[in-house]
Amino acid sequence: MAQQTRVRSLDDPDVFVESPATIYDAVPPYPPRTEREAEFYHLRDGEMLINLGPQHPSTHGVLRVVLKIDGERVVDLDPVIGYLHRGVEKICENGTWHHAISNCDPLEYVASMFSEAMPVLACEKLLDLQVPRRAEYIRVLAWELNRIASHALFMGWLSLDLGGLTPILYGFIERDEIVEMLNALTGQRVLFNYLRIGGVNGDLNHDFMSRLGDWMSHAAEQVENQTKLINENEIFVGRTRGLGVVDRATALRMCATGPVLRATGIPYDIRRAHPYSVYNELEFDVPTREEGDSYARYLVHVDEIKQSIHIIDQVLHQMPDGTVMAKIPRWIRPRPGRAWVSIESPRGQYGAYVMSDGSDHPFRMRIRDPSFFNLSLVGHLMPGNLIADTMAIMASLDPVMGGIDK
Amino acid sequence: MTDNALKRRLETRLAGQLLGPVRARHDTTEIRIGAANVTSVMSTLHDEPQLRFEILADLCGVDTGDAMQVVYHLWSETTPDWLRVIVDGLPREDPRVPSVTFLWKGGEWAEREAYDMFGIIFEGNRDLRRIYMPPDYASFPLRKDFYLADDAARSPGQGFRHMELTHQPPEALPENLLRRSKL
Amino acid sequence: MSVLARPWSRLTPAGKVVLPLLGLLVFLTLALLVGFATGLIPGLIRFVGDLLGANIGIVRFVVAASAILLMSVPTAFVIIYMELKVIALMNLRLGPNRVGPWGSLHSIVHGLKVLGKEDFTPTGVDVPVFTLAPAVTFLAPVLGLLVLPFAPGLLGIDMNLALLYFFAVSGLSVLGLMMAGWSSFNKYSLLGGLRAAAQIISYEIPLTLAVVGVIMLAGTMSLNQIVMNQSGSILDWYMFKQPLGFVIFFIAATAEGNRTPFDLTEADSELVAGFATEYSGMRFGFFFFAEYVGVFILSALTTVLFLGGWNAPFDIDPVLNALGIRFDLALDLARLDVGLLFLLALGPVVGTLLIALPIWMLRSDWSFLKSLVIGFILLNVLLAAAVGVWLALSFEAVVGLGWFLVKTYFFVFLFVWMRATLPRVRIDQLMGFAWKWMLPASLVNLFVTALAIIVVSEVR
Amino acid sequence: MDLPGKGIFRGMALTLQKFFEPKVTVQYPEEQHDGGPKGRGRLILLYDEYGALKCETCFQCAQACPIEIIDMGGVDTKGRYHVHWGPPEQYAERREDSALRRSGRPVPDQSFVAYEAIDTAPLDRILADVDYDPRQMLTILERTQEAYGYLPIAAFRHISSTTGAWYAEVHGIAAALEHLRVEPPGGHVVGICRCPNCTLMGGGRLREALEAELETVIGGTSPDGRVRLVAESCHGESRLRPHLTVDGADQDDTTPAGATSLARRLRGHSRGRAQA
Repeated sequence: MAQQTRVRSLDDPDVFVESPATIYDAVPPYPPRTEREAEFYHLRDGEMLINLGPQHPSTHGVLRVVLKIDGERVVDLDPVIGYLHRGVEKICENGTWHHAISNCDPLEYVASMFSEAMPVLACEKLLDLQVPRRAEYIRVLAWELNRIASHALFMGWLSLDLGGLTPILYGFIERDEIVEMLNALTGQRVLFNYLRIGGVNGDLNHDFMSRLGDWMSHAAEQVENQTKLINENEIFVGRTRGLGVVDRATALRMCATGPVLRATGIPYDIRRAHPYSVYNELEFDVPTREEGDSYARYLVHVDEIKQSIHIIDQVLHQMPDGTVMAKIPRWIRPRPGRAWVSIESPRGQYGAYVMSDGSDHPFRMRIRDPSFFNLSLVGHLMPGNLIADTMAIMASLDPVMGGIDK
Repeated sequence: MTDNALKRRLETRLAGQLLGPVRARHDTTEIRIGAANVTSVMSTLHDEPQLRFEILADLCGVDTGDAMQVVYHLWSETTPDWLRVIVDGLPREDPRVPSVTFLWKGGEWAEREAYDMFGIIFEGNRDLRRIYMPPDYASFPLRKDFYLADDAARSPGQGFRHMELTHQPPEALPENLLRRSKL
Repeated sequence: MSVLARPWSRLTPAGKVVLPLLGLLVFLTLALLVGFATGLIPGLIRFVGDLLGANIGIVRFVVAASAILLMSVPTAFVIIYMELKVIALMNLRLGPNRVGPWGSLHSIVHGLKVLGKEDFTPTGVDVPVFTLAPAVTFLAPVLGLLVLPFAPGLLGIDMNLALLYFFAVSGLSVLGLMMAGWSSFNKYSLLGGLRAAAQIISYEIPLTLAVVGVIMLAGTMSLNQIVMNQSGSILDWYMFKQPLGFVIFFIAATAEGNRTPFDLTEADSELVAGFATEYSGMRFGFFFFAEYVGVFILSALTTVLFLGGWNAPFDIDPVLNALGIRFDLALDLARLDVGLLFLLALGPVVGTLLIALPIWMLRSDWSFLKSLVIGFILLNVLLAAAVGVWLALSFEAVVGLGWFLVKTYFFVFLFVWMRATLPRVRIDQLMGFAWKWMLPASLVNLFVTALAIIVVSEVR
Repeated sequence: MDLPGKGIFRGMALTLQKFFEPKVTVQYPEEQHDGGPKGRGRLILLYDEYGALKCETCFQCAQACPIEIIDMGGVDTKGRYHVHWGPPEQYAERREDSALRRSGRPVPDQSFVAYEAIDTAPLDRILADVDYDPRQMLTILERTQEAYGYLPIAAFRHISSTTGAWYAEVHGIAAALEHLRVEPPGGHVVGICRCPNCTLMGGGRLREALEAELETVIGGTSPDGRVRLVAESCHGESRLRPHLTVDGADQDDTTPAGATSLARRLRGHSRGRAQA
């Protein structure tokens, strides 16, 4: 059992050293590098480490969490990310502005209409470009549809991680309808690649509109079904109410955004806090809850779906005529400068900080992913809870590893 | 479009700590400070009742080719503008900045990311280790003197493919390939 | 050798099968003739018959045990198929639909697949314990089947202490789960095993206490006797005399069988697969079978204790008498004498033709052979149905078994339905529910039952 | 204050209701998913009406591809060099080869042969009649053959690009069915029957002789294009000799020697002349 491992020395990459750690331990085979790591890997009596992931049914992608547990109770934890890291910021620096759109697409693979918007909006801001109003409305339509698709999946995932089999499938039925609709609009089901610098790729078509009309006629009913199935279920409520409570100050201190922040009562929604596109012409509420627990986060998602349906209704009534692409140069070279754009994705604030040096490549493209900041909350929410609750908390934060690992 | 009142407030309140004039473009107000003033400026921005920048929207590192920067984006309900704080002029050899984790604990991971990608040391961060790259990785990928994967072995940190060290072309030196910002 | 090998290799594949069989037939015929001629075979039969008759208890036990062991696997197959299909239908999916009609042979394919998988033993496990655990887990519910009364007269052993035996044996399953959890050398398995211990032991108490009410009413622990006590009208079922006990028993049985919402031991979203994480191949299959046989026996026990076992909910004879329908189907085939031979020889042919001809005439584009095949299949179906009806009307046990299975599978369906709908509870909620609610409730039930018995007897 | 367990029972009622509702599963291999009007699932190269590739191998798409998924090869505009974009160890050419092989055509260099252009008006009429439905491929091909006398390669291209059926599929159907021909019809049609009856009466030897003399196989045309050998059916008429027709007329002399001289006659001794 005491098979020792040989690891590369941290000081000299050519030297291999025998590590006291065995292959069965979660303890890293090198001395601790920071204060926090030393504290975490120092085990007291009765504590043990357990690897949750990277291949675990409910870690939402390849996330590894090292749990320090005492019996069933989680004492401390250390999330390890980076398994999906592909260096998208560096890739964007080496491609043109158009390349960045499809490179940013798979960041948030559950709702990629938002992540692909980042380079588009940033470049438009650098170019001081006026996007046609019809294009703006189509964008809002696509965003809100995608938000519903993402939220439908969230509701399913949360109950799947709590052991319920059925809601995830109902969620997927709902999502599939929307995804098919967007497929008719954009030509892809998951990574849409639809937004363009200066507009969108293609106007609304008949197929999309007929599917949308079909869906709108029973969208509210689908939400109602989900509500019936799980919202008041005593087991579900018992599992999530009072679990993973965040208060306002902590949420602000932890840079949480999106439904996580709104579940604590702070109505911070970029669509209202800092309106972009045509959101200031549309009427909708920012749903909030006061409790800040997993159940509140769930209910915020449910309410947001209703608000999104309301927004889509307005967009369809107010859709102006016109073109869907602005006139843009074939070869985009923005003036040197910096821009910060930010939109409200289903998980919170998606942001991009871009720098241009006047060439056709971005000089620096920084993507601010909401899941990245939201996920760092787990270190504060989990200690003291049971192992079973780690799933409920993690699912209620709704992380998407593609965006976290970039 | 930009918020002039905010500009005036910042100028009066932070006078002496700014490296240049308060600038504004689009919907963003921008200030530049030195590394020494980060703690006091950030505390002021966070705590001052007229400012109350409670939300740290983003924290990232930048390599301009000449110097390192750390860029913060803040949001407050007192102004319609975003506030961008640039910590400018960090030396490329040994960039060090005070951490803002005492105000925003959630900045911890963002600081780890900036350390991982640029090698910027955030003093006061308790957990400053690599976050994306493996722990025995030796270079900083987003620096401008780091090349693409094929060139990784030629990076100053010697990359991750030891065998490729033998095929190093003599002209591929970092200073020859450095792309510098024209900002 | 080539003298034999060459003709053999020239045979067609069918010939290679038929020829040895033909040889075997000839040999057996000769052997039987010789045996009967010398009186050897009748003597052997008489001897074996005497031997078995002298040890009828042992024979009964062996037959019952093997029958139950053989029965457990098809039962598990049926319930696995039911679980797949019912959950799929509730999820708006189609579920298994490729193998067999409506995918009904799917679980058999599952079983074969499990048999064909590599039996993997990871490094670091405690090999003897690791190997034994699935067998222990599987045998615990199977042994419980031994005392279940399926129908009047159809039960393994009519034990005086059947209930006690039942709880003792099914309590063994926790041992198997703990063995699996501990020996797997995996922290998830260990947690799963410990959860299993805590959960099953906690729920044994309300489970047993809920049954004590029934025992007090019935005055016996023999399951057969308990069922007989419930014969009569539907109101004699203990479900109506012990409603609280029934609910407690059902909830505790859910936990005892590790079913959703109490399937914490193998909680797939938390502990990957709990105690079964490190198992593969047939060993994993044993855990699987154990779970589904467990579901069956818990449903069956619920039926026996509270729903009157094999008793029909209503008596059909008075209705039939009132309608003037009388069945007298006591067939005496021996009376037909030589006619029986003709019936056996010609019956199938004539029956097939009788069914096939109208089909052929109606669907003239079909070949006659096709009509014949369909006619033969239909004839078999009709005959089977006729035999079934005859059995049901002639033997009380068949009707009883039918009612028993209907009730049992209703509970199986309920278990599956709950699995399709409900999320899982947390371990502390589970334990809290057991000790804070179930235990007091079952004690109250016990107290009220005892009081009622005394009051009723005093009043009388 | 709700009753305890109310939420659970509502959920159970919902699942029981769904138990009886129609299902949403799409049974994939039987029910194909429609990609939609803008589907970007599969990259295809476009052909013009002359059957030539519209791709000029300029590599602009491969250079612009942000995720560098396109690797491509081809011949330069002068037709001299093979050019290639993408990692050298990948098998762009081999992939193209196998596509050709699957389409039933000989592999080397045939892909660069320019096909005869055709007047697509009759073909367009046929396609419009069947509403560009690729499932009616057999009808399309048969009527095309009626219109043109044979199936030109350019017609395959046109059918493939308008109906959306794969080129290999169209070509494969045409190649698999014996009554469809891709070559222009020859001068004479020699038909022999292959039923057991005729074969017993010496049809096999007859066929061997004809194939040897015409230098082709059943379904093909002789190299000079004058005689086409096809399979015919004797329709079960019982004769004491194999069934052999020339241009529809029944022949009496069905010995192999007679068939050889018949074939020579039909080809006008072109083989002998070519040798001389």
